Amino acid sequence: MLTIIKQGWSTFKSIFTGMGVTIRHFFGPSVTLQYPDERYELPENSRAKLYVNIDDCIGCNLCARACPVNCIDIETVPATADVDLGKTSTGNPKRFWLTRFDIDMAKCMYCDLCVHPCPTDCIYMVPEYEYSEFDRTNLIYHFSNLEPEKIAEVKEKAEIEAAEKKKKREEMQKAKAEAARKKKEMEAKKEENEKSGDDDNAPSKPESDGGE
Amino acid sequence: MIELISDTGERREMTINMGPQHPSTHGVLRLELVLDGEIIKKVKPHIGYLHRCFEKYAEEMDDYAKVIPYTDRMDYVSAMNQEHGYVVAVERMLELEVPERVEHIRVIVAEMQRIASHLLGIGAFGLDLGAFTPFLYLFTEREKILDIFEKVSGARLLYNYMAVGGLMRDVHPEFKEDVADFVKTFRPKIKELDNLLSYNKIFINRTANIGVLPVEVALNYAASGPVLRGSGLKWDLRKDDPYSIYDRFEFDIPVGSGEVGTLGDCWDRYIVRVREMEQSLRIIEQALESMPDEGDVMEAIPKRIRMKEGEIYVRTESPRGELGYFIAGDNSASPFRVKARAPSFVHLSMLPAISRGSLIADMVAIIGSIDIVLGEVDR
Amino acid sequence: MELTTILFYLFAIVTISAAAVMVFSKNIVHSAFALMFTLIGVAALYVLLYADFIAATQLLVYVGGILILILFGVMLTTQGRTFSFKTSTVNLTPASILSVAAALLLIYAFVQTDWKITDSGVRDETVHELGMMLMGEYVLPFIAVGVLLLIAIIGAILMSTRLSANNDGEV
Amino acid sequence: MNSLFLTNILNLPLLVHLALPLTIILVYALVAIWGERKVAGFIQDRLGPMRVGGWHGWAQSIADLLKLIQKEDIVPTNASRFLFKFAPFMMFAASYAAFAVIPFSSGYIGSNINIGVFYLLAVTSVLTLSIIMAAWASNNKWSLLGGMRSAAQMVSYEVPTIATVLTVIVVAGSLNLMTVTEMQSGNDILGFLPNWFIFQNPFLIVAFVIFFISILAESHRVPFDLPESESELVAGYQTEYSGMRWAMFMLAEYADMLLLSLLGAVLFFGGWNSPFGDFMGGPVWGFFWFMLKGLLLVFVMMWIRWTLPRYRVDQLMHICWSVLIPLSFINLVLVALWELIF
Repeated sequence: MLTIIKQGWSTFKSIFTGMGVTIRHFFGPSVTLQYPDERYELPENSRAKLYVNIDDCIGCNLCARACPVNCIDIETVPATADVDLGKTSTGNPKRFWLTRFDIDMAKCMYCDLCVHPCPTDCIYMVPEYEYSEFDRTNLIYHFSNLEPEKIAEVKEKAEIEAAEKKKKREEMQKAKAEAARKKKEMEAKKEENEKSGDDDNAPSKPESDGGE
Repeated sequence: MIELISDTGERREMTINMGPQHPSTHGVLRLELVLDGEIIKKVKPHIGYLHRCFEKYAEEMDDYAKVIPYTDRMDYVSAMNQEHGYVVAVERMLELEVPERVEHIRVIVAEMQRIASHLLGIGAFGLDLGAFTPFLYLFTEREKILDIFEKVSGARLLYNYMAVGGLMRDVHPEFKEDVADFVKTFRPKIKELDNLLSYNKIFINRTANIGVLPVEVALNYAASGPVLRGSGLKWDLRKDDPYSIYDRFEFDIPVGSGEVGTLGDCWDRYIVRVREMEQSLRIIEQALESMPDEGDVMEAIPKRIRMKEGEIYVRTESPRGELGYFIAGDNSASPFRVKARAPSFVHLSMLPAISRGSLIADMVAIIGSIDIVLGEVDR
Repeated sequence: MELTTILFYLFAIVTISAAAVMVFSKNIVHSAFALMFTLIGVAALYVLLYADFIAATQLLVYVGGILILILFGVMLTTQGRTFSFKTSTVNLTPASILSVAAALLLIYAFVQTDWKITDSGVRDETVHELGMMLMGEYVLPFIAVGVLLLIAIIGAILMSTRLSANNDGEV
Repeated sequence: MNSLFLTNILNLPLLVHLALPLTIILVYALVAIWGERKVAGFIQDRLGPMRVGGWHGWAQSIADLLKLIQKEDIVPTNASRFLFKFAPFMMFAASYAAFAVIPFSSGYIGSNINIGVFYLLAVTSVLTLSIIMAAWASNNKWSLLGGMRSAAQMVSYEVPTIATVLTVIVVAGSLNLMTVTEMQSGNDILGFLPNWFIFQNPFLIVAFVIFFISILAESHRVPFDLPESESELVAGYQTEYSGMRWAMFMLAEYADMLLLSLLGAVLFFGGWNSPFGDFMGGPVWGFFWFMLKGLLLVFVMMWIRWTLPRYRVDQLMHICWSVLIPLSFINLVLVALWELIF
């Protein structure tokens, strides 16, 4: 009987202590933030969204390689020799047309690993978090600022150049093969050998064959 | 008693599915319960709903550093501790010297993460027993920790803050004041929690003498962390197998004492967590004191990790227990094998042993008291 | 027609049809719930007879107590198979003979009784009278019934505790 | 005083009788659900609903109601259709029927019958049945477990409730709630305290504590909310319900809470009597005081709900059978002795 009374008393006491705590909170201030009206100020270095300063990008592909989830998709086209893409704000020369720089924020795991390897500090996280979409494909951000026509143009140009290079290389190889054959067939003739040596030097100045 | 019931063979059993979408299974755990009335005769956990191939991913990554964000996702409520374990393992394998400042920051954030994790564990435990309000009070405190972490690392949950040999970025200038402020405001909250929940008679009735885990059973199941300490064994890897700079700090290891019930019951496991938070505060205070103000946190980060052939097993004390990483290197930039020994998985395995013969309501209390995180169980 | 009469027929229909459902339903739980409607209907009829105390008692004891226990028992015995509460008809011949005999007896009694119609609105203090009668005139049988029930309760407790004590002993 | 149930019901304007308590309950339910969320919010350092309707989201419950009305009415495939659909309405009917004998003010009572309290307790026992009905008809194991718990709980806690009500009846000597209230008029105790039963007899304070614990259990409130304990049984007997039928359950539950709180107010706190004697008296003020007392008890229930964890089912039974019931019977004897002596 005594234990029951004791038990009951301690139960009531603990319940009232608890109720005392809650009633103090009842009259205390609330910690709620009325979200769309007031917003929580994210710290400067918050990692909420990836951003690429495309003007500074040199297309080195280091970020894409650092990404553990492969959410960065970069396609570059080497700039032809007749254009100068200039330099980034950090002084690195740009050598590629960035025909595609896509980041799939639906895939991104916000790990920050792509930020550190960047030689020009052009990819970084920004504290912006309200970018939800109804369609998942809208979460793929296209950072490349080239017009489609421009992309087609530079691609064509690069292709032509590449084709020419290839042709050159093939020619060169043909010439080499020819030379080798000739060398084999006519070992005595030394002038031929000298000519093939000339051909070897040709690729070092690719522009010379441009206007055919 | 269980054998008796099944021997009679007269009572019919009811098989019931608890989870994966049950309100109190802490994620996507599915329990197959065989009930006699409300008494549990058999319980069978089914796991794998949250399996994300952590170990396989780790092998596929072409860099040791790329594994770190995945370790975050194992136990997502104590990401800092998961990272800590992994980077310590890789550093030991590389025999890398880590700057003082880095070690101090690591310890501070890891202990704060421990507090945050315990806050969630305790809060959810109370929630399982029907106490909604303590849960939100504790979450308010946890939010403060997350705010500090956000300032430090830029993220609130999955930080990817620690790097092999250093940290991904330096802490913000007011870091020390922020942490000191938190420590100061948090102490009275523990007292309030004691008043509201820990020593509440109903809470004690619900948790004392429930899910008793004797220390031998705990050892046989390889339990660790608060679960083992709740059974009365003083075993803390921060003291018994020190890593990082834990050997420099003064702190106690709280153990369960059977204060209100049997040794090793749910309440003991619970109170061990509460007292551990106090000890973590002590460690944080000491670390704040001795933390050097200057120093580059990134200076020791190797440009490229090239592991020699060999293997290592490093265990650290995560909020849930012994978190071990077994790493095998094979002379390349990517790990040959990463195996994580997750405490939650181990603790879940002893669920059938300690919950037999209890009621459904006790089952909920037991799951809450062993504080599993399904991300870590399934990996 | 007076409202009271309409109500009477309404409740009579409810009572009889619920009773029919109770008897003819194959599902025990359905029968039990039909029994509930029957009992509530009967309680309403008591009210119409100015026996409000008995009506409330009917609700409290039969609906709130006994019926719940019946349902409890039914559900506990076949837990987990919520749709196996089927009944089957047995002993069809003797049962029908008996029920016809009972019906005849009831009809005979109904016809033979000299029904008196009392003035409504006179008997209002049923509780008071009831209490006086129980505590005065019928105090002995009242106490005897009380003692009997007490013995029954003690016996039930004794039986159940011995069972559980055995269970505990073997653990 | 007219005492007959029938004549009372049939002779007065029927619509008024039917509509008045219903209006009170509906308005109360809307306010109480909003209030519960606000109380929960403030206790938990939150704000609760803030958007709908402007000031502190007062229209939240109305918006919820509109939403619930539009929701699909789902009946599980293997459910017992008729019982499944019928149960929520029966539950509400039972708690609504009990309001008939509550004296809302000195000028209004649904039905002034002699066996008021007894009728109330009898009718509320049907609640249990409707819960079992819902639980069984859902064909869900969680529901069934919840239903069984609820039945056991309500049947058990009816005993201490009735026993404590009986103690008041012993003091009052009448089962009629109007008479009970009228007996508590005036401010005579110690010169200033109102003549409420709780002040009249020290043992009635004990009775009130037991009564309050019992009605917490009867109306399924924390720490006795086992039938619907969401962390164990998902939602107990309501698991399979959706839309308006679920809303009926909520309505019935809140009505039940108010009913039992009002009963407590009548039995222990003087019903519609003003605490200041004749000051602020009269039928309209009486209604105000009465609702105030009832709502205060409801607030305490909410306060307790957002403070405490819940008991386990066997502890619940233990509290009832080995603590509350013996205590309430002993208390009954003590109260009777006190009344005999003084």
